[in-house]
Order: sequence, then C-alpha cells, then structure tokens
Amino acid sequence: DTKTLTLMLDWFVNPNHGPVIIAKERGYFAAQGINVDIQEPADPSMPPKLVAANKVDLAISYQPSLIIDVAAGLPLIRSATLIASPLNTLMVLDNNNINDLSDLKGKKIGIAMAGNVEASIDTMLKTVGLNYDDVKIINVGWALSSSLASGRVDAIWGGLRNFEANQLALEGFKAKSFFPEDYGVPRYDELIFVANANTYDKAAIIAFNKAIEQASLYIAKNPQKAWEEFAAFAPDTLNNELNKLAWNDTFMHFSAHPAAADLQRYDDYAQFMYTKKAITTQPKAQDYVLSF
Amino acid sequence: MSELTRVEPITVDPLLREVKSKQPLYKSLLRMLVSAAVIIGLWQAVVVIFEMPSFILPSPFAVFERLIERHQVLFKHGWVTAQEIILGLLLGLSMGLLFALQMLLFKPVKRWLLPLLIASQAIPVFAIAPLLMLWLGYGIASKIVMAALIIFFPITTCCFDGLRSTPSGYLELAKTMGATKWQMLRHIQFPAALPTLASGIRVAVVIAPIGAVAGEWVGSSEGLGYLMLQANARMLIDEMFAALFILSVLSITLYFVADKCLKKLIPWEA
Amino acid sequence: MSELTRVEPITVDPLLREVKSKQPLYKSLLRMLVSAAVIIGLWQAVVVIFEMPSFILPSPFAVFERLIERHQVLFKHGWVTAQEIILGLLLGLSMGLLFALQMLLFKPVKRWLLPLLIASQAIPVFAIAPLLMLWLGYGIASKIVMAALIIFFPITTCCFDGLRSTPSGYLELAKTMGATKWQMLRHIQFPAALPTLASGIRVAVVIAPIGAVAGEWVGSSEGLGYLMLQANARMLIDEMFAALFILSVLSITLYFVADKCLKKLIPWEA
Amino acid sequence: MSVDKQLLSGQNNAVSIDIVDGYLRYHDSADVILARLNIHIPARAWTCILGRSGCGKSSLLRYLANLLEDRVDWAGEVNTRPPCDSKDQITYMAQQDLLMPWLSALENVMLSTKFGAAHSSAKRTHLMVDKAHALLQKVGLKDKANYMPQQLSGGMRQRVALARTLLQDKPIILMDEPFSALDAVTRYRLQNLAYQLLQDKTVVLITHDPQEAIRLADQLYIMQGRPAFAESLIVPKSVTPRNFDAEFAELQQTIMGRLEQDYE
Amino acid sequence: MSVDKQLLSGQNNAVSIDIVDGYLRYHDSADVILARLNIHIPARAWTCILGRSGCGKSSLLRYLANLLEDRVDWAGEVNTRPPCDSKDQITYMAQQDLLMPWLSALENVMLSTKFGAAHSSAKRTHLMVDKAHALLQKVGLKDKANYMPQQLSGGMRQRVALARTLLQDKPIILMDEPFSALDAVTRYRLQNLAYQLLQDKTVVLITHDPQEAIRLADQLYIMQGRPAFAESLIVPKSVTPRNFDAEFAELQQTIMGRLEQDYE
Ligand SMILES: Nc1ncnc2c1ncn2[C@@H]1O[C@H](COP(=O)(O)OP(=O)(O)OP(=O)(O)O)[C@@H](O)[C@H]1O
Ligand SMILES: Nc1ncnc2c1ncn2[C@@H]1O[C@H](COP(=O)(O)OP(=O)(O)OP(=O)(O)O)[C@@H](O)[C@H]1O
Ligand SMILES: [Mg+2]
Ligand SMILES: [Mg+2]
Repeated sequence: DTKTLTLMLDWFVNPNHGPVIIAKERGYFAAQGINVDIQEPADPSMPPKLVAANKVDLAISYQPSLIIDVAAGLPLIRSATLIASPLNTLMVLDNNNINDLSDLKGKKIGIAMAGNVEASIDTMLKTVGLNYDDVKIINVGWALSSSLASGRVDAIWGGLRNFEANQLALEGFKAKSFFPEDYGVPRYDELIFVANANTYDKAAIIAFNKAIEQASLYIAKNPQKAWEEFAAFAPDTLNNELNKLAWNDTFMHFSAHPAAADLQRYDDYAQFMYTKKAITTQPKAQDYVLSF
Repeated sequence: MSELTRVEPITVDPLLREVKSKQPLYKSLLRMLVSAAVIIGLWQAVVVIFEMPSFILPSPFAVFERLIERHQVLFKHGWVTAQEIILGLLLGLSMGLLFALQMLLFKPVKRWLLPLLIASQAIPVFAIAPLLMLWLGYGIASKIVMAALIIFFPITTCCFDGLRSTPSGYLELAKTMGATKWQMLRHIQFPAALPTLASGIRVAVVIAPIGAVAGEWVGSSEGLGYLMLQANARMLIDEMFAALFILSVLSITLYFVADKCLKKLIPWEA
Repeated sequence: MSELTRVEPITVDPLLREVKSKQPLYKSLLRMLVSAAVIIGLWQAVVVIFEMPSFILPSPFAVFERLIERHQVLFKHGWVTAQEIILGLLLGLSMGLLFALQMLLFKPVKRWLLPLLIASQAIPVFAIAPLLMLWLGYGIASKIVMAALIIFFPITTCCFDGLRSTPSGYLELAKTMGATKWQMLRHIQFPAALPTLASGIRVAVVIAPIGAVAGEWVGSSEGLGYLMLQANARMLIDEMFAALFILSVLSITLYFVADKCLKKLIPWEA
Repeated sequence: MSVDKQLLSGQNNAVSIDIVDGYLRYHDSADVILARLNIHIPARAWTCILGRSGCGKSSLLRYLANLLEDRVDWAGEVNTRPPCDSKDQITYMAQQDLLMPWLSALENVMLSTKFGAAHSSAKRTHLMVDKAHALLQKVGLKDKANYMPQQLSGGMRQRVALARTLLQDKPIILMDEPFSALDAVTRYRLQNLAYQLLQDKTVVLITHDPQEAIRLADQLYIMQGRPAFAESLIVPKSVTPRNFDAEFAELQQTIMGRLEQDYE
Repeated sequence: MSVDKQLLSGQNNAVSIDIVDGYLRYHDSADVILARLNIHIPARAWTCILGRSGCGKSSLLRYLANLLEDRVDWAGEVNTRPPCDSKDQITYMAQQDLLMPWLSALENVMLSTKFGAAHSSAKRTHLMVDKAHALLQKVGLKDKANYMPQQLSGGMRQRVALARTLLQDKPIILMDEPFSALDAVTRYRLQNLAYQLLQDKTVVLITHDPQEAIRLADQLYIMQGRPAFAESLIVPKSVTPRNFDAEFAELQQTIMGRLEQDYE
C-alpha cells in the first residue's frame, strides 16, 4: 500500500520546484510506493515550523534558515537537496548608478525578511571597505522587484538570479547582480528538504529522494519537454512568459544527487553565521544533515 | 403570549413603510452602476496620469479582461471566501453578543475581562494566525475564526455601549414590574441597544472580509486571499485586482443586505 | 458668549463626579495587575498542557527575560509604532468625522459616496499596502495612512449613525430657533451623537495598531512590526512575543486613556 | 400553583405603609430634599400628595418604589403592614410616560406580562390580551392599539401608560401625576376609571390639581418647606369620588393657602 | 446693522395669522386629523386653544412652527399679516420639555443664543447671560442654574423650558401646555410672568385647563369633532389676566359642556 507524505513548499509553485512537480506528474512518487500531497504556504517561515511541530512530513527550506532553526533548537534534519547552489543575489538596476558595491554607501537596500541578511550583506560590503551601517536596510515584504523598479530602494537583497532578474527584464528593466559567493559569503544549498528529526520515516524519505533524483535526471535530459509538463500542472498560473524564462535559468541547477550532502559546506556556513553572530550556538552538520 | 402580541404591529407597518420606501430599487441600482463607473474612471485616470507601471496598478480594462477570462476560478475561490466570511460573521456576532452580555450582567466580570479583551485585540490577528493554523489546520475553520476574531471587538464594544446606555427610566419601569435581569435584557435593554448594535454590525460586516482574507494569507489552499497572494507572487497583478474586485463586490453586497435587515429590525429609528 | 457659558458647568461637575469616581486609581491598577497575572497564568498553562514547542509559543518567562534583556531596542521600536498609531488615529478620526459630516449634510453625497466607501473598506488594507508603500515611501507616512485607513470606516459609520439618530424633538426645537445646518450640527447633533461616536473611537483605538503593524510588515525599517518580522526570521520567537507584549501594552494604555477622555466628554451618560 | 398564588394575593393585598421620620438627600447634591417626613398610607385607600413643584414628591414615590436605593442617603423607617418585601408589591407609574418606542400601544400596555415569574399559559395570555384591549378601550384608545408611541399625542401616551399601570395586579399602586396631560373631561373620566379599578388597592397619587386630590383622597398630604415635610389635611367625610360642594371648596381654599404660604 | 435689525423687529413684531379651511393628515396614517379648520390669531394678543386629548392641537401648532412640512398632507391657507416668512418669526415651546441632557439648566435657557445670525459681541453675550439668570430666578430656579436636567424635577424641567422660550425675542410665540406639570400656585405665577413678558407678542397657547384659558385668552378656540374643526368662543370683555367671576364661571361651564359633548 502507498504511504502519503505531506510536503509543504517554501512558496507558491514555481520553476524552483520543477523536480517535485515532474515527479508527481510523471508518477515517479507512485512508482516508489508513496503519495505526495503538495501544499503551498504564503509565508516561507512557516513550513519548517510545521515540520518541527509534526503537522507536515516534509518541507522545502533554505540552508541558512535550517541552520538558524537547528541552532534555535527546532528538531529538524535535512533530508535532501533540491538546488545545491546559491541563487540569492544583491541586485541593482543596470543604469550606471551603482557599478560597484562601493557605490552602495548611504544607499537603501530592500530586503525580504530573512535571518542571514546582516551577516551576508556585511560580509559583502567588507570586501569594498564598507560595512552594514553604511547602508539603510528596509523591509519591503515581498514587493522586491517593484520596489527596485519604482526606485524606492537602490538595491534588493533576496531576489533570485533565475527569477527576479527575469521579472524585471519583462517589465523593461535591466538588472545587475552581485553574487554573494563572489564577495566572501560561503557557498550554500539554496533549496533543501527538511524533515522532523525525531519522527521522520526513513523508508518514505528514501523513496521520496529516489523519485526526486529520477525527476531531476529527466529534466536535465529533456528540459523543453519537462517545461511543458511542468506548465501543464497548473496552466492557469504557471504557463506564462516569466515562468518560462525562469525555467530556462533554473533547470541546470537542480541537484543531480539530492540525497548526497557536503557536510563541510554546512559546517562552514554555520561557522560563518556564528562568527557574524547570526546564531548563538553552532550546530554540527553531522547531527542534522543526514544522507539517505 | 408573545405569539399573539407579536402579530399585531404588522397592521401598522405597511403604513409606516409607505413613506419610507419611496426609492425604487432600480434607482439605487442605477446609482451603484454610476458609482462603479466613476471609480473605474478615476482608476484609469490614475493609471494614465501617474504613468503607473502595470505591475503596480494595472488598468481597469486589463483587470476586466482577466475577470472574464478567469471568471470560473474567481467564482470558485470567491465562494469559499464568502462562506468563510458569513460563518465568521455569525461566530463573531454571537461571541461578541455573549461577551457584551456577560460584561453587562456581571459587573465584576467586566472589570476583569476588559483588559484581557483589549489585549487580545491589540495583538494583530496576524501574529496569532500561525497558532491558529497549527491548532485548526489549513482548512476553513481557521479562517472563520480569524474573521470572527477581527469583528469580535467592534461587536462587543458597540453592543456593550448600547446595552449600558438604556434610558434609566425604562430600566426603572421594568424593575418595578419585577423583571429579572434576563427579562430586562431581553425586553428592554436589547431593543433599546439595537441602533448602536446596528452600527457595530455594519462595521463588522465590512471588516470581516479582512479577517478571512488575512487568514487565507497565512495559510490556505483556496479562497480569494490565496488567489491574490498567488497572483501577486507570480506578478499577475491584473488577476490580483480581479480577485480584489470580487472581494469588494462581496463586501458591498453583504453590507447592503445587512443594512436592509437592520432597517427592518429597527423601524422606530428614522 | 460661549466662553462665558462654557465656564458654568464646572461648578456642578465636581458634585456629579463625587459619586462616580469612588474607585480609586490604585484599585484599577491592582485589577490590571491581577488580570495580567491571570493572562500569564493561562499562557503558561497552555504552554504546559498542550506541550507547545517553544518555537510556536514560548513560555511567558522566556519572553519576560527577553523583554528585560532587550528593553532598549523594544522601547525604541515601540516608540516608533506608538507615533504611527497616534498620528494614524488622529488622521483617521478627522477623516472619518469629515466624511460622516459630509454624508449627513449633503444627502446625495451619501448615496453616491457610501458604496465607494464600503468598496474601499472591503479591499483589505493589506492589498493596497504595497501601493501605499510605493506612493508614500517606506517611512512613517505610509503606516500612518494604513492605521488611518483601517479605522476610517468604524469611525465614519459610528459617527454617521450617531449623528443621524438625534432625537427629532431636539432637532425640531433647534430648527424653530433658526439654527443653521452647521449650528445644528455643532450644538445639537454632535453632542447627542457623542455616546455612539465614543463606541466608534473605542473600536478605532484598538484596531489602529493592526493597521500600523501591518504597514510595517509590508515595508519598513523600524517599528514593532519590523522587529517582529526580524525576530521571526531569526527564530527568536521569544523576542517576537516580547514585541507583541509591548504592542499590547501600548494598545491597552491607549484604550484606557481614550476611555477616560471620552467619559470626561460625556458626563451625562452613566 | 399559579392559581394558589393569585388567590393568596387576592386575600392578602391589603398593605399599609408608614413612613416615620423620613430623610432623603441625593448623593450628587448638598440639598436635603426631605426631612422629618411622616406619612401614613392606609391600606385599600387613596392617599393623595400635593406640593410645590420640586419639593420632592417624585423623589418620595421613587424611593418607595425602590428606585433610588443607591443614589440617595435615606434615613428613617418605611414600614409595611403586614410586613412584606415591598419590591414585589408595587406598581409604579412615573411622571414621564416611558413608552417603549419599539412597542405598539397594545404591546406597551402588556409590557408587564413579559416580566416576573412566567406563568404564560396560552389561556392566560389570551386573557391578558383581552384585558389590555379592554383597558385601551376604556382609556379611549380602542382604535390606536397598533399605533407606535411616536404616532400618539402627549395625552394619548399618558393614557397608554395609565392602561399599562392598570393592567398590573399588585396591592400597592404609586402614580405620579397620571392625568397631567389630559383635558378636563378625559381626566374626570379616567379618575373614575382608576377609582373603580383600584378600589381594593393601596393607592398613592401625586397630583398638582387640588380638585383632583380632594375628589379622590381618603388621606390627603401636602408637602411643604425646604427640606420638605408632610402635613396631613382633613378630608371631607363623604365617599370618594366626591362631588363639588361647600366643604370641597373650603378645602381647596386651604390647599391653595398652604401652597401660597410655602412660596413665601 | 444688527441694531437696525433689532429696531426693525421692535417696530414690526405685530404679526397676525389666519388659517383658512385647514386640512391635515399624517402620511403614515389614514385618519384625517384636521378638516375645515378656521382660526384667526390676532396680533399682540393671546389665542388659547382647548380640545379633547388627541384631537390635533399639537399637530396644528407643530404645523404652524414648520415642523411637519414633509410628514403631513396639508390643504388650506395660512396667511400672516404682514406677509412674512413665518419661519424666522416663531418661538415654539413643545409639549415635552426637550432639555438637552448635556447642558446645564442655564445653558439650556441660553440655547437659542447659539443659533441664528451670530452677533455675539462680548457685551451682548453678557446681556444674555444676565437675562437668562434673571429668567431662571423668575421661574423660581435661581439656585438650580448649574444643575443638569437629570437632576431636576418634572416641573422644574418645564420651567427651564419656559425660561428658554421667554428668552427668545420673536413676534410669534407658540406654547403647547407650558404649565401642565406645575402646581396651582406656581402655575398661577408663571401665567402672570408670561403674560407680562409677552405683552406685545402674538401668543398661541394650548392648554387643558379651562380656567387657564379663560384667564389669559383674548381669543378662545375649542377644537371639536373628528376630524377636528375649531369653534371660537366669546370671551369676557374684561382685560387679561382675568379674575374669577360669574362670567368666567359661565364660560367654564360652556367649555366643559363642549368637551363633554365632543366625547359622545
Ligand atoms: N407621526 C404621526 N403619525 C400618525 N398619526 C399621528 C402622528 N402624530 C400624531 N398623530 C395623530 O394625530 C392626532 C392628534 O395628535 P396631537 O398630538 O396633535 O394631539 P393633541 O391634540 O396635541 O393631543 P394631546 O392633548 O393629548 O397632546 C392623534 O390621533 C395622533 O394619533
Ligand atoms: N438625580 C438628582 N440629583 C440631585 N438632585 C435631584 C435629582 N433628582 C431630583 N433632584 C432634586 O430633588 C428635588 C425634588 O425633585 P422631585 O422630582 O422629587 O420633585 P417633585 O416634587 O416631583 O416636583 P415636580 O412636581 O416638579 O415633579 C428637586 O429640587 C430636584 O432638583
Ligand atoms: Mg415630580
Ligand atoms: Mg398635544
């Protein structure tokens, strides 16, 4: 008989979730003997909490968030990786106002609230002799693109290189990105799956990971076909120009071996956050990064 | 007894109403249409004059197109939200009435409860929304509770203020007639409070949708709030506005229905 | 003239108040403290009984510790939010009064404006919040407008309902005295409406914080709402609750200040 | 049991009241309203009280009706004989008509049936509706039963309030200027009506009309002075309602004299 | 200019009113209240109107005060001589006291000074305050000037309302049972006061007290029938306020007869 897993995404379905959707659409989950019930939250901070509270089985989260959560004592583990490279950027409009990070002095940076903002931005600014206090941080909710496009802020932090850049382009704005990994921020996994450390179902997770790996492989081989299948999942909302562009910038980032994990990477990032005082205790990767 | 006495006023009511309902229905409908036209005109003007980029404020025509194109989806989600609002209203109303009654009947309760009540209101429902989601799940229950919570305070306040400001002469009269607390409430204070309570209900009807939509924002898989967020996340701003439009229509309808009912209930007020 | 006549009532007021203010201040303070204790007790009970994980509902003691540890930061942000709320209240109040007056004085205006008004309210402020941010910036102005918007309808409704339900005898008397519309309003309808308006203001005071905090959530760089978001992102749930606590205290204080003022204004009501 | 009770009250409804050395002051004023007030209100008889406007008649009545308990300082004794809880024994008709604006004239008359221990069998209800209709007819408002209070004239409102009072069946009736808004003829008729219906009740009537007082009083008090006390006047021996005669005229002169004197 | 106006009104305040073939029906009722009503209200004189309770006296007065415009069907003529906009010429005292609960007695008396064209020089204000105090004293409420309405007795409230009426200075005064809640002596004194202060005004007084009507009337009407019409009664030739005499008594008998007759 089939086991049902509830999976809560980090946000509404978008190209970042390609393997999940494809696995479901192409019946890879079913083939592994599991049934996955996909839920979409409106607040990305909720899914890990729900996993920790045993309300859902799996959730999509971010590596920095997981480290913060585990440091705060939430019973979470990483069960798989969805996208293994950073997608986050510090983005400005390409209008010659800001050509270099040092031009940000005294400027406004819009953020969508996240736990590692200060650590990352401070690190990036340090490389050009500035620091966090030289810029003004403004929470702009989720109106990242429009706040940048309308000129209310000079830069945004939290825009993804595969998404916000395309969004701005579609609205007629050319954006320029500064990648955190180029400015001293350790590399990290952008999107990961998390499960409850105490109650996770090992067999189900293994089955789940297999299906995801199969889907990633399929996408890597047939990106165009996969796009059509992805868009067919919810044609009303998915089948549009922006998602198509985003897809093309995303599919190569999907982790080929979701189950595998680079423990060192987690420890490095935790170390980075700890020294930047974003967390007060330093969790060990071996305790919460599991490979299935 | 009440069956017998309650029947009587009907004979005078038609007379009373004769003068009031001069306004035919089609006139108020016409007025609504013209209002709508004016709003749309203003909206278009803002779009044109301020050169609004469409990802901030789409033109009404784009929204209208979207509305037609997606009417099925919109109605489906609208129906969910409508249910949440109406059930939330009922729940909030009864809780508010109950609370007000309690504060009225047991003076000490009031003193102790009021700060609690205000504190509970001061905490934005959003802040406790995650708790609600955890307890009540992602289904309709949590949204109903959200809507009820948001209207709870206006109802309680208006009801309580209305109930306690009954002309003292009425109360004294009933007292000499041997009215119990409950009878006093039922036959004197409640009818006397109806006009103030009506204000509260009008407010409630209009803000209840905020609660329902807010609830959907925190967690849901259907409803107009969900649709709006999703549309917003996908930069389908015209769809978001189409959902907003449906929501407004819902609210206005609710308001006018409530208003009509309230006016029927309180014929002795102008 | 008014200066002279206005002076008189003072001589009777102390007499009137003599009976009412039997309740000494320390008693109501004590009550507040006990209420607070009860709330905290309940809270702790929920934590213990439901085995609430601390990342969803931290224990009151953890929150209290945080409160003391971070009081400076909390007060700084609290002060910002307080300003937003108070200015929002003032703006919303004056707009609401103005609107209600207009609807009262120019009947046709009412017919045309009311649907607009309801529609504007039905649209959750949240939905237009991003627009407001873009127009008014991420500073204090947008939050003030948010708070004002959210209280605008309760104020308008209560004020309008209060103004139009003046006992007709009073109006007729003033009419025979040659009162202009404005004088009628100032000297008859407004004082007669004060009790209902007071209900509206009480509601407004309690829901204005929701507007301000919601505004901060959508876009800001300071204030309790900002602090809460930040704390949430860092999983500092106890800090988030500490901010919530400050917000509640703010609301309760505002409510009681408003209540006191209103009672002073309306001595003729019980 | 409800029948039992009614029988009981039928036998038992002779209550007399004695006020000894009454003193009354409103909490929110320094003026003493009543002092050294002694009044005897005999059972099954009409006691009429006259007095200058503002002397404290209504205050006295309201105190007797238990409406001032927590708003005045009171000293002195109020004794009922047989001793009883006066709360449940009193019907009170206020100086203002106090019609509920949301009830029709008929419903206002029947207001009291909604209160107290509920013995509302369908039959009893029917009886009360009939009684209310009959009373409305007797006060001359047969065709206004369904009018709302706002549609009635001042005198009509007062008549509805009177009918409401007469519908109740308690041993003590306190009435505060019940006929003040009526024309001479209506007033005369309603005096007769009340006299007739309240024959075996203990009635306290406040009035400003000396003729009315003399016509109906078995016991007549005039309140005088500041603070007010009550002086008993001797009424003619004839049976009430009295007709105008020499003794009547003389008493009227006395009353006017007293009122006049109180004015100085 | 304000002085001009006052002078003008001082010269000009003799307004008479003629009602010809008046007909009145409330929109919300099928009953016709007044029909074929003819009344002449002479200038600078007191016109008293008597009538059964509910016959339409208040309705007539309210119509004259422009308070029923949109709530009744009216047919017939109302002519003022000299022709003027009656709206600005009328002071109206309603059957209810209508004191504003948020104003003290003194402020209630001064209510009218807040309305109309504002000529509130400090001096004028002072004058009005003095006048209000004087009036309160004259109606016997000197020491209650700062009381709130809720603290006054029924008669006191009516007296405040009377003082408020007397403070106004318009050529036509309409009063609806202004003395109904007062004791005989106070009533007598206030009749004199009103008579004295309203000597050169056109006064319409509704009353239920035939003696009051006869005492003060230059012109006396009794309203009768359903719908009601008005019949003029001949008043004694003596000057008002009249004392009781044979003619007085006879007229009183006539009035009682008419009222009685209206009852059948
Ligand atoms: N708003 C109204 N709608 C319908 N009928 C009304 C209204 N107001 C008054 N009436 C009717 O008009 C008639 C006359 O009322 P009005 O108040 O003029 O009487 P009145 O002569 O002043 O009586 P009273 O001496 O009792 O004050 C009454 O039959 C009353 O029922
Ligand atoms: N709530 C109150 N607070 C203070 N004083 C009051 C209050 N109510 C009444 N009084 C005073 O008590 C006195 C008596 O009032 P009461 O109503 O008993 O008079 P009354 O004899 O019924 O007069 P009337 O014939 O005018 O109705 C008055 O001087 C009045 O000012
Ligand atoms: Mg009295
Ligand atoms: Mg009348």
